[in-house]
Amino acid sequence: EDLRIGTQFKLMTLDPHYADLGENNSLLSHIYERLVTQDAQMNPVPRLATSWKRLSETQWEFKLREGVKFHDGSPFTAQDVIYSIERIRDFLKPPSGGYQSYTQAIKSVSAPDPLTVVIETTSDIPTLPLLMTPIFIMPHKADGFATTEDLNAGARPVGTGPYKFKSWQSGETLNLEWNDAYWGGTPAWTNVTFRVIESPAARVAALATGDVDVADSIPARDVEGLEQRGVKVESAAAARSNFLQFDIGGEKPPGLTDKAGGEIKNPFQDKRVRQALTLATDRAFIADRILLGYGTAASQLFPTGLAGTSANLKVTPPDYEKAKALLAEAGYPDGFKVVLAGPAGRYPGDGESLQAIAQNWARIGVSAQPEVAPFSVFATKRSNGDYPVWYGGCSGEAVTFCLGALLGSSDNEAGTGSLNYGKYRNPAFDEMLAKAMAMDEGPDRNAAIAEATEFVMADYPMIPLYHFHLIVGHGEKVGSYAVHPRGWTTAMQAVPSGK
Amino acid sequence: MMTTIVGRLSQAFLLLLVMSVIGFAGIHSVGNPVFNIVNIETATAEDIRNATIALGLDQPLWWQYFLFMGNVVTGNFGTSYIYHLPAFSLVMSKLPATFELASTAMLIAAPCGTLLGLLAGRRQGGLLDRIVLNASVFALSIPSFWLSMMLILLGALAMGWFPSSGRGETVSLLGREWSFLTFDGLSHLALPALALAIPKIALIARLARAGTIEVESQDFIRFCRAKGLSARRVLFRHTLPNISIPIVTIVGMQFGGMLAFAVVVETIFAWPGVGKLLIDSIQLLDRPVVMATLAFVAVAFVGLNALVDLTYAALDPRVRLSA
Amino acid sequence: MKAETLRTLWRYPWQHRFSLSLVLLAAYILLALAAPFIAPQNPYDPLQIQAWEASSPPGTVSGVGYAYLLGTDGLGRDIVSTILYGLRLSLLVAVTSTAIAAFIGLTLGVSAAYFGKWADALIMRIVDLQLSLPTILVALIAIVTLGPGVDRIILAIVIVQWATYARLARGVALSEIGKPYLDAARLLRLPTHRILFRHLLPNSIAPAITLIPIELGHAVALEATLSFLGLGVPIDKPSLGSTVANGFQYLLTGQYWISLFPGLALFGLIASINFVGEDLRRRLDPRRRSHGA
Amino acid sequence: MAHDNTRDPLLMVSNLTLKHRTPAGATTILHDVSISLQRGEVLGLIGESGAGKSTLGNAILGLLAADFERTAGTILFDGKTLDGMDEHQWAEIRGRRISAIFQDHTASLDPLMAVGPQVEEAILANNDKTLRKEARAMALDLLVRVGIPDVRERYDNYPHQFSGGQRQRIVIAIALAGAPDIIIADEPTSALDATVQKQILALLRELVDETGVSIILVTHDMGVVSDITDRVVVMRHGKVVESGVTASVLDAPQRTYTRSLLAAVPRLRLSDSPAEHVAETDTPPILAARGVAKTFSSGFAWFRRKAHKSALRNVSVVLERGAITGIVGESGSGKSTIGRIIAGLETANSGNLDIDGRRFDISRPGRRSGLLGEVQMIFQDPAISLNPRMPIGETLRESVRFGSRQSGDPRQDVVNMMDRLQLAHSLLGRYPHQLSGGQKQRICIARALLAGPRIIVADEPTSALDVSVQAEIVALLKENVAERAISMLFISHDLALVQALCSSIYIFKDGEVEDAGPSEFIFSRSQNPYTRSLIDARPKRFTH
Ligand SMILES: Nc1ncnc2c1ncn2[C@@H]1O[C@H](COP(=O)(O)OP(=O)(O)OP(=O)(O)O)[C@@H](O)[C@H]1O
Ligand SMILES: Nc1ncnc2c1ncn2[C@@H]1O[C@H](COP(=O)(O)OP(=O)(O)OP(=O)(O)O)[C@@H](O)[C@H]1O
Ligand SMILES: [Mg+2]
Ligand SMILES: [Mg+2]
Repeated sequence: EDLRIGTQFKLMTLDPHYADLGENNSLLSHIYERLVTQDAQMNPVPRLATSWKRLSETQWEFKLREGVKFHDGSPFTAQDVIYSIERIRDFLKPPSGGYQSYTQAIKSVSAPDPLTVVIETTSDIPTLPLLMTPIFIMPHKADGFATTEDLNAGARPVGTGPYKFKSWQSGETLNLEWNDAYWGGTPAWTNVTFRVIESPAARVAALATGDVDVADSIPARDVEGLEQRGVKVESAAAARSNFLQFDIGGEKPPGLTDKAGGEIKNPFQDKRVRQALTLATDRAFIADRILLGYGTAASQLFPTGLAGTSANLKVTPPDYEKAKALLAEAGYPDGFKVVLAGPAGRYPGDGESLQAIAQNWARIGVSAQPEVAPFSVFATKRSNGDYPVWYGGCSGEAVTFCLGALLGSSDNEAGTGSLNYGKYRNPAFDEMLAKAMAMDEGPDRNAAIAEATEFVMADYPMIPLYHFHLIVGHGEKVGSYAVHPRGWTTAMQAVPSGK
Repeated sequence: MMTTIVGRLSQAFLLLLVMSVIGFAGIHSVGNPVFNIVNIETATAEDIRNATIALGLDQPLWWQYFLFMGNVVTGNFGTSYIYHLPAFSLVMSKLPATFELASTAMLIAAPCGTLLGLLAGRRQGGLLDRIVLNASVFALSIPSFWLSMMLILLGALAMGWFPSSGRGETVSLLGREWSFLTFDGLSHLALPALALAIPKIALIARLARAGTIEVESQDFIRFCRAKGLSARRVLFRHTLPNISIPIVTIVGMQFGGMLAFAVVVETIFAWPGVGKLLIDSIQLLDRPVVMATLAFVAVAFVGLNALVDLTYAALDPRVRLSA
Repeated sequence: MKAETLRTLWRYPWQHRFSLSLVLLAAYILLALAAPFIAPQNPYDPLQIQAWEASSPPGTVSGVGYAYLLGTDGLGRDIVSTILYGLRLSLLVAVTSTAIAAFIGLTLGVSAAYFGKWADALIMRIVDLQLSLPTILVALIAIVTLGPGVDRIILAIVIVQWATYARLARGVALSEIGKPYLDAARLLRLPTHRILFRHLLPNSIAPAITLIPIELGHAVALEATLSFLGLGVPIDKPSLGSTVANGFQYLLTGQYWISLFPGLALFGLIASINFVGEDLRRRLDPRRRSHGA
Repeated sequence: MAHDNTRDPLLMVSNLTLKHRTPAGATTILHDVSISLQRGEVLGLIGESGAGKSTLGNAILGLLAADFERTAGTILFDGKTLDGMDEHQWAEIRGRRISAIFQDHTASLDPLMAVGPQVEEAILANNDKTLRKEARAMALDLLVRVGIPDVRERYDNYPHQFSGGQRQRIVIAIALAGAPDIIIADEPTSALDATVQKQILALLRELVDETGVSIILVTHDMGVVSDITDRVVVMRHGKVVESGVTASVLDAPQRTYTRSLLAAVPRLRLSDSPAEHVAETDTPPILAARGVAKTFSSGFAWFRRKAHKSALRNVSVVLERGAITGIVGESGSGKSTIGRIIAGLETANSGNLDIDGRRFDISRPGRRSGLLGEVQMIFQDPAISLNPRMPIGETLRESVRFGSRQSGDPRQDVVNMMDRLQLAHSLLGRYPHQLSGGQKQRICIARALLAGPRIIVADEPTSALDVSVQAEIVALLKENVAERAISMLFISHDLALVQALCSSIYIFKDGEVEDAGPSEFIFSRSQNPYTRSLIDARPKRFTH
């Protein structure tokens, strides 16, 4: 049977290693497969690799699946893994971006036998399997690495995935047909058509009229109407969070004054101020009213329950009295004026949240001026340090990434602090996190991460706001659809209703 | 005549040059494209730096411009930061969709609008006039995203006559994919074309109506009546040419506008056109694509407006053209 | 303006059919001016907003006393108040920008036609340039380089809109240029501005006048679009246009009031401006009385 | 011609009263007007400018503006009323039963349609069985009959490419196209020189005799009235003052108004009695145009082949200081063209122009050569030379303010001028289209005079004026010339008027000066055959 999917993700390139964007990953995962993927709890699970084990501090061995064939009939071997990793590490030049960070630490890849790969890293990387989850395996070519241009120029992309490439139109459509020789059994759908429909309203309409069988990123407000029309809707909290970040490093950040407009010292350097603002932020309101319940109020960076999260962190209801008292204690009894910046319409509920927060903060005397800008303007200004407080988002293959990027001190070696625009520094936390990350996969490691999280959140370095839910709707043809917290939209997640 | 053409061409060339400076400096002033190229949520600082260097964005602006223009001279607008496709061919690949949508909309709007305007203006205050006036106010006051949604609600959701979005089946002609050649494609074309056409109908009808009222009161129209011409002939052979200069002007401009800026409709109907590409590229600061699109749009407008100017001279023998 | 014109304008509503649209427009302006005094809530003041009363349907009585006649939006702002306050901004932005754009456009358009040659070429190429520059880019550049602000939005809209008037007026003026009444004006060696503004312009702007109320509507929509992208008025001080644009998402949901009422208000505003514009056009046309069949 | 007045008239207007409504109130334009027209009869309609003659014509054709209201009266055509007809029925009447020649001939032609097709479509509209091909042949024929030169070449020219008189004849051709029963001819020959006028009148007469068409001929030219009409109706102030058989009205007018009207008719003196004369002086002429040549190129330069039309060939005109020099000649001979060149509104291909000792380069546009504004002009087509969107009052005040740049009270000057021109002050608030033909023409005269120029080119300034107003204007012009030292080029086809005003005269023919000399020489002694034919073509009655 044929499946038509309306997606907000526009496929921009056929090079699976070009840009690490959900857009590309989602659609290309039909054609290409990874050695390892993640389950709904974000734990690594086997795919093209059947098992892996750590040979030493810096050596990992992956056993490859037998009998896997590429769409062109050639067998899948260790050579292909080596080729793919080396292509990312050595061949692709920026701006093709994002993937290098996964291969950076890989010193060499070797193949003791055709179905075994040994990866040697420069340092001790306990989460190497996780680092393999974004990497698509391409068939190796004898005559050097394939260029992005070649791949885009219509040479059929060939992978091991359950669906074969038929045709595409950059940013418009992607047509796939099933790979009946798929190692994991015959795929459920004969033909799959992806149609890029970026406007949410149009996606909803297309789903409602039956123009498509599945549509992703359904706005929460449309769920009710869709259900009335007999469309089924599934959702899951995304492995990500949206939050407010403070400029903590700057002495006198722009956009921050006292009530009369006079200059003041950066109040966010005082933990009590940060705590007060956290206390004054009504996260439940945002989750319930702005996201209409399709959001979970956040107390940490990934939804509670996912690997590495803490069960002890709770979202407390706002306490304006206490917040006021804390502010006064910190020397701001009258509050202050601050610009509350954010991107316009990049995340569900971004602009509205800023306004709701401004309303909240007004009650403790902090007058916040929400200021939204197109994302590119926002991002540039944020990295220039033009904002005192801003709204941001983080996602990744594991919560450790976000912890390190957002709250870790800026450190290129460790790869932390890349999103720490506010220059928050907490050496104790840095150390705890580093320690936890050096541990092997497993409950201990997760507990250590949770502990580090609890520790750092007690310093109120940021205000986690919410984890929005990914909402997918589907018509009658589809019996069920498993929403993945990473936000991928694939035909593999859709189960035909007959089965 | 030769000098006129040469004059026009050199003016167009200058215009493109100015355009390129504005586009280049404009994009630069807005922000750093790198943040849109790498996944800002997962990229490291080094990723960002590498990408910046790789794109040459660390160079001084004038040098970047110089390099860019050097490439443009050889017909190369560069590679899209986002799509990693040659920018110019990316724009060209959107052209058929845009062109058929804009043309269909204009082919509906221009005759309908003119006809309605003529008939309404001929009997100012009459029933048809009042209907046209009120309906046009309605059509012009309603935001285009509302109108598009209404059309989807009505034509697709409630009635199920037309598909709600997309281009439908296409056929290859002259090496490009066209929808207007298949029935399925046409039915996909219907709603977006209507969404574009309705405000244009109203606009043109208003212009035509105002012109008709003005022209119909003139002596030569009275004389046409005295000559015994039928009402229809007066309307179409005398009134129409005399109101056509503003209409031609607007049709030209609106057509250009639809080619380049029909963003809302293209977005809501998921119609893969130039307008959407341009807006996206601007928002993503995909400079090569923005520049290539701007060049296309400028050429389109210069061409259309030159055509409109020629039409003036063909319509009105009193109009003299300067270069 | 000439006394005759003023008199006809003044006399019009009372002498002819009572002009509903004029009254409506006047009411809009009054409401906009009086917004701070009559609105039950100041929707721009976060302290007056009861967030927990967000998305209340019309008629809900607020915890602090007044009734939300038209309900509240997703953030708890009273729709009535939002409309009233938004009206002020929308009117300000739309009217100012349209007036400036029309003035500049018409002047440049007829000048181009009148002076011809290189002046025409120059002005018309600028028009071409302007027409091919996307609004968003113009707005982005204006707002990024000059900073946000209502005047910047007005500027952006003016930059976007003047070209249409210019081209339209030029086209008509071109065919007007050769007429003897202009020869007569030239013979009198009238100052150029007088020839342009008193002779050429009035005879070339009939189509453009039709355009003005339409462009006014566009200006409102444009401002809303810019706001939607974060390039317009601050999001917590929504204009009428941006209220509608934001509420648009709720159109298909049960919370129809968030978008519907502001939409109706906006529609009424644009419609009344259009009708008043139409009346004006008729008033100002000396030959307005059509010859009978 | 004898008429059987007992037969039912073809057209009968009885007790027609028309009001014009404005927000300020209603004015009566026609008051209790009754006329009747027999088959094959030519009815002259004469009277004061603004009397309501054109309005009456429009009323008959049902072409009045919507703000006119008929408060009383009936119009019967062929025994049936024309009231309450829809447009379809009117189309059956207009053109093929009753056709019209409008007074404002230029404004009557569609500026965007070539003239040939405009005639053609009238033929097609009114002759059901005619084919396109035949229509074209018929149109060509009609245009030849009304005396358009080079018809074949000019068939596809646009109205603005013709001279005033040619346009008028095109309008006449259109009116004849439907072979109607009645032609309402509103000043059909006002822009025509005597020979062409004679030709046109002969054509009309021929039609009357051959086809039995009836004509209502509105005119102020008493010569025409006496030559061609069977009966006349005299109108004034919207009322019929007098009516009767032409000869008896002209010979024995009953009413004072008619008498004064007839008395005011300028007569051409062919005797030697010298006209008053400006003394020949040795002062250099104020204006001298020498060797002027002008070629018009027509056709759309980009698409079509250019056609060249030579309008002036080596023309020289000299204007003495403080004198009125007449230019008379064939319609289409280049009179307006030389006037426009002198005023700086048109470029010449060659030739030069001296004004007051200063030389101007007339091959360049007036704006550049500085010529523009040195000379004021009274345009031939008053209907289109007034700004349609400017009230009359402002037009005139503007002229005072910017023309002479005197520091006086423009308002007072304007009011005085209105009085001199016998125009009601109430006209000041009106727009051009609300005036009668003669009123517009007088406004144009006023505009030129109020500008206080040194030189005026007057292009047929009195063609739409009745003789009594004309007499007043002549006096006014003379006065201005004398008092304010204005020099004037007076383009006219009215020989009597030219004789009364001008000290010297140029006779134009076919783009060249055919004859020239002092006034009395031209009228009395010139042996030039064309000059003689012009003079001879004058209707005899008012020639002495
Ligand atoms: N559209 C109009 N609105 C108001 N008044 C008008 C209009 N048309 C004509 N009039 C007035 O009606 C009167 C009669 O005008 P009409 O044109 O019939 O005069 P006429 O006898 O043809 O004069 P002329 O010989 O000057 O052409 C004039 O006083 C004129 O000012
Ligand atoms: N713009 C033009 N293009 C082409 N031919 C023209 C143009 N203007 C005038 N002509 C021609 O030039 C000749 C002279 O025209 P002009 O108007 O000077 O005649 P005129 O002597 O004033 O005639 P009339 O007495 O009929 O007004 C005519 O044959 C006319 O057709
Ligand atoms: Mg008249
Ligand atoms: Mg002439």
